[in-house]
Amino acid sequence: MHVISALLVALVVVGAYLPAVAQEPYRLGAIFSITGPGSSLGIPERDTALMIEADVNARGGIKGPDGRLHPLKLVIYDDASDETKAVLAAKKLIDEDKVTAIVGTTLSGTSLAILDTVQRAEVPLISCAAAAKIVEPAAERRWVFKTPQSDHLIVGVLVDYLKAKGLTKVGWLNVDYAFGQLGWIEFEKATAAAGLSVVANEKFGQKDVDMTAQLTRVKAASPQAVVVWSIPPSASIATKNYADLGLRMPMFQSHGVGNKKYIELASGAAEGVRFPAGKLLVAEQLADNDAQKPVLLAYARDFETRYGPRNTFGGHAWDAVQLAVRALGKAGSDRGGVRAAIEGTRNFVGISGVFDFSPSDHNGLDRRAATMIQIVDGQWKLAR
Amino acid sequence: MGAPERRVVLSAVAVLVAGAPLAVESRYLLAMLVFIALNGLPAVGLSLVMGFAGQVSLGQAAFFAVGAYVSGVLTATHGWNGWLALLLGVAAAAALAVVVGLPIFRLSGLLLAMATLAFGIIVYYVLVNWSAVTGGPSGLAGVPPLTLGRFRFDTDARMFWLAWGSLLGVLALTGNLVDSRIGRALRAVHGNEAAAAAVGIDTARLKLGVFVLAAAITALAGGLYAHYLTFINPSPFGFGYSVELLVMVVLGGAASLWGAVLGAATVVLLVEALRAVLPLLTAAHGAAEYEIALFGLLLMAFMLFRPSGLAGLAPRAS
Amino acid sequence: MTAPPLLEVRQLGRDFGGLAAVGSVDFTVAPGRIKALIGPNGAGKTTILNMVAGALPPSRGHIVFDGRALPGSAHAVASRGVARTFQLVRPFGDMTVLETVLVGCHLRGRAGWLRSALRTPAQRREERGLRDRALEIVGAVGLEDRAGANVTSLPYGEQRLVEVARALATAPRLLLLDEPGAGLDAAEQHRLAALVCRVRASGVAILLVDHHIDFVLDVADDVVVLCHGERLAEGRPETIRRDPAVMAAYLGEDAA
Amino acid sequence: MTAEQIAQYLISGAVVGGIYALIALGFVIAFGITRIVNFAQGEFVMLGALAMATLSARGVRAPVAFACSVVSVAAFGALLYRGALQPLTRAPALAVLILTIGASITIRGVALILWGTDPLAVPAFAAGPPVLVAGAVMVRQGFWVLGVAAASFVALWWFFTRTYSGAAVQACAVNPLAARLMGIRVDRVGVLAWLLAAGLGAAAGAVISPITYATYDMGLMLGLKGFVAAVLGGLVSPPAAIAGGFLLGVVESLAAGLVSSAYKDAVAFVVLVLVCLAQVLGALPWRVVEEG
Repeated sequence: MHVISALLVALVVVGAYLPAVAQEPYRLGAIFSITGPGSSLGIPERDTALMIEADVNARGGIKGPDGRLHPLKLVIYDDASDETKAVLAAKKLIDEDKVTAIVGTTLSGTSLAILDTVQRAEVPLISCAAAAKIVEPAAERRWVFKTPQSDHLIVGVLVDYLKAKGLTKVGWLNVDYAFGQLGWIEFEKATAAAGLSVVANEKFGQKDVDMTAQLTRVKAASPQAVVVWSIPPSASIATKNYADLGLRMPMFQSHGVGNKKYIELASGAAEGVRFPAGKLLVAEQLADNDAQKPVLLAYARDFETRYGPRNTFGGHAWDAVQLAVRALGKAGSDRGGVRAAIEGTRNFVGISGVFDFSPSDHNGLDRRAATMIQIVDGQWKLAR
Repeated sequence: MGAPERRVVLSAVAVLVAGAPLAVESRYLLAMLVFIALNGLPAVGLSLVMGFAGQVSLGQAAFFAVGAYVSGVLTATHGWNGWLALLLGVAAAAALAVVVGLPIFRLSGLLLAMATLAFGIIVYYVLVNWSAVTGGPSGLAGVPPLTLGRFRFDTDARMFWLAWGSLLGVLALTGNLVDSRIGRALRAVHGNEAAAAAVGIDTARLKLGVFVLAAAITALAGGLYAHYLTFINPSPFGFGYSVELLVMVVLGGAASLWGAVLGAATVVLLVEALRAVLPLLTAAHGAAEYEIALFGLLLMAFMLFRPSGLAGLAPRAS
Repeated sequence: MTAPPLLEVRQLGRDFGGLAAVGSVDFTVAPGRIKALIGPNGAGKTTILNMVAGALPPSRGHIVFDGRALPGSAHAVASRGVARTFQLVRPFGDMTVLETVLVGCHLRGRAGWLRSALRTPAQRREERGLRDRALEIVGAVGLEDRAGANVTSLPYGEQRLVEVARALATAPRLLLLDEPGAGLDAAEQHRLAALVCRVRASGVAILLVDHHIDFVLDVADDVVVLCHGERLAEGRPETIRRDPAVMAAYLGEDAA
Repeated sequence: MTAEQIAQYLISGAVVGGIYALIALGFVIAFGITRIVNFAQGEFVMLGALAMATLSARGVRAPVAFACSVVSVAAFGALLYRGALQPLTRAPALAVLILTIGASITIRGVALILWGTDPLAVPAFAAGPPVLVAGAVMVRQGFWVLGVAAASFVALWWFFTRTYSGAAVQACAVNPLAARLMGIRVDRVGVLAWLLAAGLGAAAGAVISPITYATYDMGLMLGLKGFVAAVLGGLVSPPAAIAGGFLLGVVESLAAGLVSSAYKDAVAFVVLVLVCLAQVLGALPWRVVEEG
């Protein structure tokens, strides 16, 4: 065999068998998109997971069903927002690192790609991606859960708000990425049910530099409000074009803009924009009797002291890792037991909302999980 | 290496392939080997186009997508028999290659490369926007595994046999082709097109033939990928994958079938080796940050210092 | 002994941007005879040969081969039984002498992509047949001990012989030789002349284009002399050798 | 379909078209002289934008930051040609094409390591609200884009027609061998050509970055669009490449506005295939020059 190929094979073998650590700790796998298009979501998720691992181990680890403390060993892989790499990472976690459960992935595409692998290997997966298809139909998703609010739930909060404000003629734009397309499917259903009419429906590319053409067509349909379903940077470009074109009607965005990057890139154009999202961004303004407030404030404080401005995607990872830690506490390193423990979780107060899992609902959230937020002077405020 | 040596190597590898899944239980290593085969197939196809027809195709990923989506849609949405869908996917890619190849293959060099690039990107946009059929950007789930009676190709070991079986079959067939009258004619066309025409070889038809054959082989890999992953979406089939295939062929050495497989293995192993080794060297968990730069440097280095690629190290590659 | 002509060329002409490289030329070539086209450089000899070989579309005139017009593409002309060599040797890159001649036998084979890929028994038999035929031709041109050598590593004279062998491999009825003598020393020219005569004896019609007077005149059966794209004279080699007009055109005034 | 809408599509199309024109001009100059289609031309645009973002983040004023970005990336382009591409002048064109693909990936990879994946905001050259032009809205930065484009075209026209080295460069484009015989150092002219090509790319990147932000992977698509514009212009004549750039920008914008925005990006590639087909059928009034 040639020298180069022999060297490469050796490299892999070494790499694969490195982490032969003592069996004692509870092993939790994690797959996030630290690079590639999903990195603005994946990096805060990874940071949150590392934060929880440090806190848990600082307290001596997880008290298992055997009463003894087990350190938490978190094995994190980057899927680079790529389906093939996600599948390889999942199989490596299951077979090489022998993890009890897996947290992640960041994007819907990669989560759907590893469904078959985790279900067949019977390893519980708590996804941080939003697509409803990840946990539906429940009968075929025994081993799969997800923490982000499903699109129909988020869209429901938005449509209720639009209806309450009497904004019945609405224009719509979405990025031609999975996130945008799924938003449109739910929005079309919710507006039909609520009696709102969608007078314009436009698409734009994830890397588009200019959306004036699409926005001009939306302006021509003279809607009372415009909804843009995307993530930065395209969401910010659309927001700037919107202001440049002098469109006066109120602009609404998706929960995809739940981070400071969106506001910074829109350079002032984001003023007054409203969007549905988890309560994390407005934790301080919540009513004191809101069960989530203390949890939100604690997480926001921990995250912002170590990494920077809070972000809803980090929140999804917080819920997922905490759910896994609780389940490990109940069932130890038995994969079936951990699955049952997660599915049995009731009234778990998390960042994305209050979770009530059941065999037929592996998302466990309801409309209370999201609220309308408005950007005022570059800050997030509860929308009136 | 000449024909007899190739047949010996082929049968030796076949024995290895038969035994491997029994020796290796780790699904991760098996999955990596399956992906090597699924990348090896299009790499062999592209190696034929580059090595024999002497043309660069920057749109090979499109044929991979055609294979994957025809198989995926027919089985997941319409419940067809997997093998029939696989066959139809290969036929569809071949037909598309004829329709696209006929005008394009009268171009040469730069413009041909750019025309295949444009074709690849157009197919990508169709996958993203034709959501009624392809499921659009959020993709298509629930592609059933292939079955032979009660035997289901649903584990990594069984997929390993199917993927490597297909690769070895294609290597045997293309190996025979390379050593035959057609193979000689192809090498003649690549060597000196005017002289080839003067001995009665229809050079345009032959070059098109190689393009169509490469498309068919690539679509076969696409179909197997769909059944293996059980979920397909457009993002892995963009322009980036066409370039990755190009890197595999250049690394392996164009016009060398085994070189192409070696190139595919190197690329897949390099990514995983980077993932395993890199976190130890730097704090960054993101191995992929270094992967893009590494591939670029590899491609430049091989083009500058070793144009005949890794296989060039072997005795005169057939 | 005038056998019916195999190749008929009538009012053949070709312009390159206004300049008539070949004005209007008529000639015929009969089986088993060598027709030579001679003339100073730029007389249009190679242009005529390329037009007959289908490599260059004529501006006017007709080329009739075995009673039917020749098609416009090189490979179609070759498959009608017209083979050619090139003025400058054109090897197939890194191929051996045997492989090059084997490619010459391409038209003799029937195995297509499928049968070649499956290596069917019929295909294997055909391959053995082609290989034997190629070895036979390599022997005929006297290169049997060079069969395994890479063509580009051979001395120029032998590369010329490989070109002729490759053309003969297509079993042509008409052989077009484009300045075969160019760049050969006396011994190599003599060896080539003997080969060409043997090919003529086998009944193949030969159109020989060259500007080496002595090489042509002692091999050709009839000669057409071209000058500035027009026919200057035609006849037996002996009469042409003494024709003052030819001498003037060729060797300048004082030679007459 | 009101007049304002058409005007809006034309205006935004012209602004993006100006960017494509600058990039296309870079392609034509590099190809014209060194017969290399530079697949990494788009990466020069990205480097220009990222350099602009980094410098303006450090408080450097826009004009100074712009000049530094253009000069540094231009030097990098010349270095890339001198180091990696010139040794390969006799290699087949496809080997050189693959080498430029390798260069493009390497530059993008290194940019990812240095600048990370997040888009970087760049302040506009001149503050102030957008301006109404014939009923359509134009961002102030749009004027800068057209201004920089026009200035570059005039400067290059003056250089090629009014200076000795400009004539030398043109001579190399027409017939490198003859130029060499006249004592013109053809290889030095090649380096100059790539300096200009990289500079033009960087200028496009720097001036568009306030509109599109700067990210490590913005170069590919912009580079491909620039190439399509250059091919529209026949890959040889600079004025035709500029026209090709504006034409492509407007066609894209109109297609997105009038037909469907979903296929906005695909338009450029359909145009490229059509140009290639026309080339095959000989229907092109001008031949797209093949490699040397």
